[in-house]
Amino acid sequence: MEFKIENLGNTFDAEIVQSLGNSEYVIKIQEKERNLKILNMTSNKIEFMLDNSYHVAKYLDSSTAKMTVVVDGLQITFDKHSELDKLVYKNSGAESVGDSQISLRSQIPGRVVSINANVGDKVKKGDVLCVLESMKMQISIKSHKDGLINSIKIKQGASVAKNDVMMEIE
Amino acid sequence: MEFKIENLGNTFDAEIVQSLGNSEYVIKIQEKERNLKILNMTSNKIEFMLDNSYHVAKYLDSSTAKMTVVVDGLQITFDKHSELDKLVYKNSGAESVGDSQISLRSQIPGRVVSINANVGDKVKKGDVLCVLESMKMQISIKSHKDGLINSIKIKQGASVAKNDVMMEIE
Amino acid sequence: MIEKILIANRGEIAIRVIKACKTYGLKSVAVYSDEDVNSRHTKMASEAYHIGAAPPSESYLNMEKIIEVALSSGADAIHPGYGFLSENPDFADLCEKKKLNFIGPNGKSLRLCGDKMLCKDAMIKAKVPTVPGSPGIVEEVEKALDIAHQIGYPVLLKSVFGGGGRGIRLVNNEKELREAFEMASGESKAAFGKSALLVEKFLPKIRHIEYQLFRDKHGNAVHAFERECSIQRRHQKLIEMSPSPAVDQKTRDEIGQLVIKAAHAVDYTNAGTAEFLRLDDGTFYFIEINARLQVEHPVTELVTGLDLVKLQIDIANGKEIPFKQQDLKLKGCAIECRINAEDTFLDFAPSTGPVPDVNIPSGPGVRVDTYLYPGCTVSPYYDSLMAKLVTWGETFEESRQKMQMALSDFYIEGVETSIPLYKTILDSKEFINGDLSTDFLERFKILDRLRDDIKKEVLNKTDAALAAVIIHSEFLKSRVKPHIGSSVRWKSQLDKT
Amino acid sequence: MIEKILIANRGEIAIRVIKACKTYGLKSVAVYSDEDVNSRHTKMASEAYHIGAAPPSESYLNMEKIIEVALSSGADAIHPGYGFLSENPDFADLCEKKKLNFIGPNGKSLRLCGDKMLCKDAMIKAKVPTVPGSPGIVEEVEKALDIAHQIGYPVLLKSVFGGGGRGIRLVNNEKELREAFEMASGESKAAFGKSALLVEKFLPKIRHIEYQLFRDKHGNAVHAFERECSIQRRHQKLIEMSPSPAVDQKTRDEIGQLVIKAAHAVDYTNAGTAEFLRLDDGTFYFIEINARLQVEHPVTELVTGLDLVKLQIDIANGKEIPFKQQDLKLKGCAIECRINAEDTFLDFAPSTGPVPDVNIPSGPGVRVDTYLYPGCTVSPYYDSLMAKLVTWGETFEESRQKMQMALSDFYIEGVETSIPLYKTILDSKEFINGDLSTDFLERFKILDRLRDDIKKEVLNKTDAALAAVIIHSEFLKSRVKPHIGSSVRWKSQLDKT
Repeated sequence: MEFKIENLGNTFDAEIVQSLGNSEYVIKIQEKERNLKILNMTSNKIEFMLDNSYHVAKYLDSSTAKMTVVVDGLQITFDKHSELDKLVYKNSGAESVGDSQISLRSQIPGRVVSINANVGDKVKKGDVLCVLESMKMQISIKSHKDGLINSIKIKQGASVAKNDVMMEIE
Repeated sequence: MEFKIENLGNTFDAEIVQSLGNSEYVIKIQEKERNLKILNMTSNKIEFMLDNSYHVAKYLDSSTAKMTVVVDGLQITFDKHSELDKLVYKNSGAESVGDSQISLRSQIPGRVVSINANVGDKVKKGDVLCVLESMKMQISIKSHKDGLINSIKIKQGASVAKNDVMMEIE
Repeated sequence: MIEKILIANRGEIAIRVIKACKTYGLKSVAVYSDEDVNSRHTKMASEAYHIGAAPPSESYLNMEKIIEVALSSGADAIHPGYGFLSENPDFADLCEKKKLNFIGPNGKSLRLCGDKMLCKDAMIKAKVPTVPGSPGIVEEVEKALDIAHQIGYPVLLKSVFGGGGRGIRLVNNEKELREAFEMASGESKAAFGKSALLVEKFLPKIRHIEYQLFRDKHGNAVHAFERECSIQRRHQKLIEMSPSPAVDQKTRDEIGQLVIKAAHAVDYTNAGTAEFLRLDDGTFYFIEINARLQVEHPVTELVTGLDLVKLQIDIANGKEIPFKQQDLKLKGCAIECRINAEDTFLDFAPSTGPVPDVNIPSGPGVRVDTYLYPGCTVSPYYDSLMAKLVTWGETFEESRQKMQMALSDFYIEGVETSIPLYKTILDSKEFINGDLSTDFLERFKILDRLRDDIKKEVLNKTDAALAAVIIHSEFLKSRVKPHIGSSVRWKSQLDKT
Repeated sequence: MIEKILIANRGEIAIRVIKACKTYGLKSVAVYSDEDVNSRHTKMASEAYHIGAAPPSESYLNMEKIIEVALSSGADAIHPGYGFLSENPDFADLCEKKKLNFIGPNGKSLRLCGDKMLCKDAMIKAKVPTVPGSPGIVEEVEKALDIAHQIGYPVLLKSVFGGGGRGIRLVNNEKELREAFEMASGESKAAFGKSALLVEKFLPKIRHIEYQLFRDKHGNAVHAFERECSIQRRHQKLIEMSPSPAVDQKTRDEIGQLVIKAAHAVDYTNAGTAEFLRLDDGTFYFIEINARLQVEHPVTELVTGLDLVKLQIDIANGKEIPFKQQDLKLKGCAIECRINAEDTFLDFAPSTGPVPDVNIPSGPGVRVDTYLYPGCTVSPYYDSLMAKLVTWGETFEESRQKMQMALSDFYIEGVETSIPLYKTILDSKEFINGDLSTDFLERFKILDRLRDDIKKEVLNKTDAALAAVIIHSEFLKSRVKPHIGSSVRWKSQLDKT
């Protein structure tokens, strides 16, 4: 993946290469392989050793376009953090199932941040219908097909589980 | 209510006399009225002002017979803390409804600590059928009638909401 | 003898005084506004009383209410801290009237210290050098020209009625002075019905050096050496230290003697501070007395071993100062950084709000006076000082290194702080060389350097940040679909914690 | 010059050394066992390496593994802390062989200090007084009787092979000595195939007083005054202080001169401690040298202003001690309480487990060296020292009062601690009067007083505890049935937080 630090302008490459088990991973940062061992992890904080040096990072609220972490007390904001909404979109049926599927299901457990459509609205495939928050990340949920919104099963502020039906589009 | 401190042997009287609103109360300790104002409260911790002096108390795991608090860093254990299980028993229908009611409902939200009966057991009114934990307190749940246990709806370790049916006794 | 002290203040200084009370077996009474129900000072004191709404005028400046609480709670003394009512002569008088021991100078002395012109006058009589200029108000332009000629251009023309930087004009020669005098005089008459102008020598590059002093009710006075407080922003101190790199032992003693004179001249009692300007040529000019315990008093405590609050209480009790001038020794070096909630890059604008998490540094030679705790709030109603970080070392360099270590360990979540600025200052060769002045930040373009330092620090932490981000991202993906081998493990990692 | 130090230790002392590294711009390498993955020293160091399982023999005592990590991580020096490998001459030799700078004495000196008989011999040659008794092993009972006659009864008969209190017999006269000699001799022959007995004067009531010393590689030696460590339990120190109430300036200097002699006698290098027993008549007897940084070194740091770890590094770097004996001054008074995880009433048995919450005291003159943080664990594998609480005051009384304040602010959830015991000791008139001895706890029945103090404290807090309990109880009832007026409010109180 590619990352850009907001106030530096530089672009960095980073990816997970291999899982070694026992919470240890080989990752690659700027073409260099590093060892990463997770000591503790919660939904908004991670403690880890990177090549035998300890770091603690806190995840602040983020959108899919930006990601802010406080690492060892220093706040760093990355642009274009991940391809997560694309993945969510893909899994929602947009590619595989097509128009036959009525239900727009949640591909991820989370909290409903906002609902951007009403019953009766005409929507196009790829329109953002609502935004979920999961692990301090905001993820846009897009329509998997063209159609008319038949019903909305979610409420703003409520939690949805993975695979919950959020809307029905016909 | 009467309280006895374990390692002192002394007995003390304390009760709530009046609610003044705004989280303030008049309480009576050993015949003396005192003002109590709650600053913060969670299920295992309370911060309050007692007559203009601040205190913080933590509730440690307790049974209905004993109650341990850490007040301003000092651990104190009380005997015979409250009449809570009597109250729970009374509300379960033991006095008001009588034998006609089949369901033993939870009078309190909590977690199931233990189940002391099996389907098919013959039980008598007042037998302890299970133990719930709520707010760091263990509360014995007694049968509200004589009868045969028809079904058990709860599992050890699971949570029950107030009014959930826990067992059916016919 | 004092047995129960009401602390008419909040924040770190209230906590400092409450701790002294606890240490010396005295009862403490805190007062708090609506905003401070959950503040540490409220919780730490033996007793705490609510005194009003958040704005200071309705609580911490409400003299009658505070006196009422003191009397009803059975306090026998009031410690005013700094700011709020600490230098208010009417409050000191009111305390005296109600037989409450005000831990500070009496009303008369406070009045004298508070009136810059009266105070300057007293100093001139006591032969304590003050900034050259007119001894009082100048009414005629010819008189102003005479004085300017005597003291030399450039001079400042100051309106008595203008506060802070307002109503101050810099003039470089006779012509400018004539024009400025006329204009200022006219403005003043239009605004206040009368004109009151002062002429004072303009001092372009100065150090701010102050002396800690004590004077007891028996007339004994001692000083506890100097503090250099030249590093400032918007005329407020940021970093203080003792000793000053610009003061040698001979100067220390000489100016110390002036400080004793100054204390006598205003019949001062209790702990106070005599402030001086120092020019590059070594000249010292007295400017004012701060008639209270100073924010930066820990600096003096660390180099002398004195407990200034204890000494304040002893003096208020009528005791004699328990040592002589020659018993005091300045040992090692102490530096204080004022940890403010402010945005350095927004012209030091206050930054307020909840502080979910805090890490307070510690270690040998590190002292932190603070009201911070995880989950506290920085209130917009009061000043921006959250903590005082003070380090002591045998030498300046040791103290500076400890400060750098402590600054890098200090973490305050949720608000902007002056910590990064201090790292840059402490790291600068000019600070290391002791080349200090009140225009230090501008003179050495410190904010530009700060920007560079932050970039460097971000680069240093980039690898760790990227590692954290890709782990986060993978974990999120694993929630969407268990399509990578590691996903189950992620889940269990989370469940464990 | 040392640039990167591996710290072959854990807990508070590892943190102490890592902070020194951070302060003075050196890199630090931590090592950790399975048990210490989440320990603070692991997280604070520049780098951290896993070295083995929880038992010390598989990790912190594993010389080869530690040397391997030092070499592979590029460390150029090893700080051993105290305990573990710190006084192991083989480890010091191994470091030397691998060209790692061992921060402590060399192997030869460690061997000499570690062998009590060789060390005593060296001291007798250097005219440092030791406890009267046989100069070496006594093989004949007649010889033992001679020595006992010379030094006077009662005497102790000690087996060289018995450790601690084992194999020590108290004899009061000739008859008892004859019997005991025969028995001990027989036992020793049966167990070890040979007999090795010592005769030593029995000292009934003693103080434990020790001196901090430094000696550099150029042969310069200084001492940094005494620490009194008489308050002990089961032969382990609980409270240490400097100065000792039993040492005046003349004695301080005289014994200090002996300490210098002792350091030379064993060709000591780096920081160490010479331990003495002091009798009520003022006699001092040397007992041993602790050839490492001592647990209680902060006491000396606070009264001298020295940074002992920095000095250790400087000496290891081959620098000369940067001051002379006469430059050192003992200022004020420092007291240290060792905050142990132990149950005072269960014969000081260790108390281990998770520590969900901690409050670490702070304030002027308060220093805490600790590995505790909320959520940490006290491991059963290592010693019970969780924290060192040290206070400094201008006088003993000020230091004592600060200690009382800090003890009452120290809160450690989940394990039993020695804090209540210290409150009782610090409060006792015997401690205040400086009437100290190694049998202080028994002599003044401190544990009985502690029981009383705890009862008093419980009574003081009863009202607050009752208030908390009835609120809790009412809230619980309100969950059962909203039958009292306040129940809805209770609910909302909870929801808010």
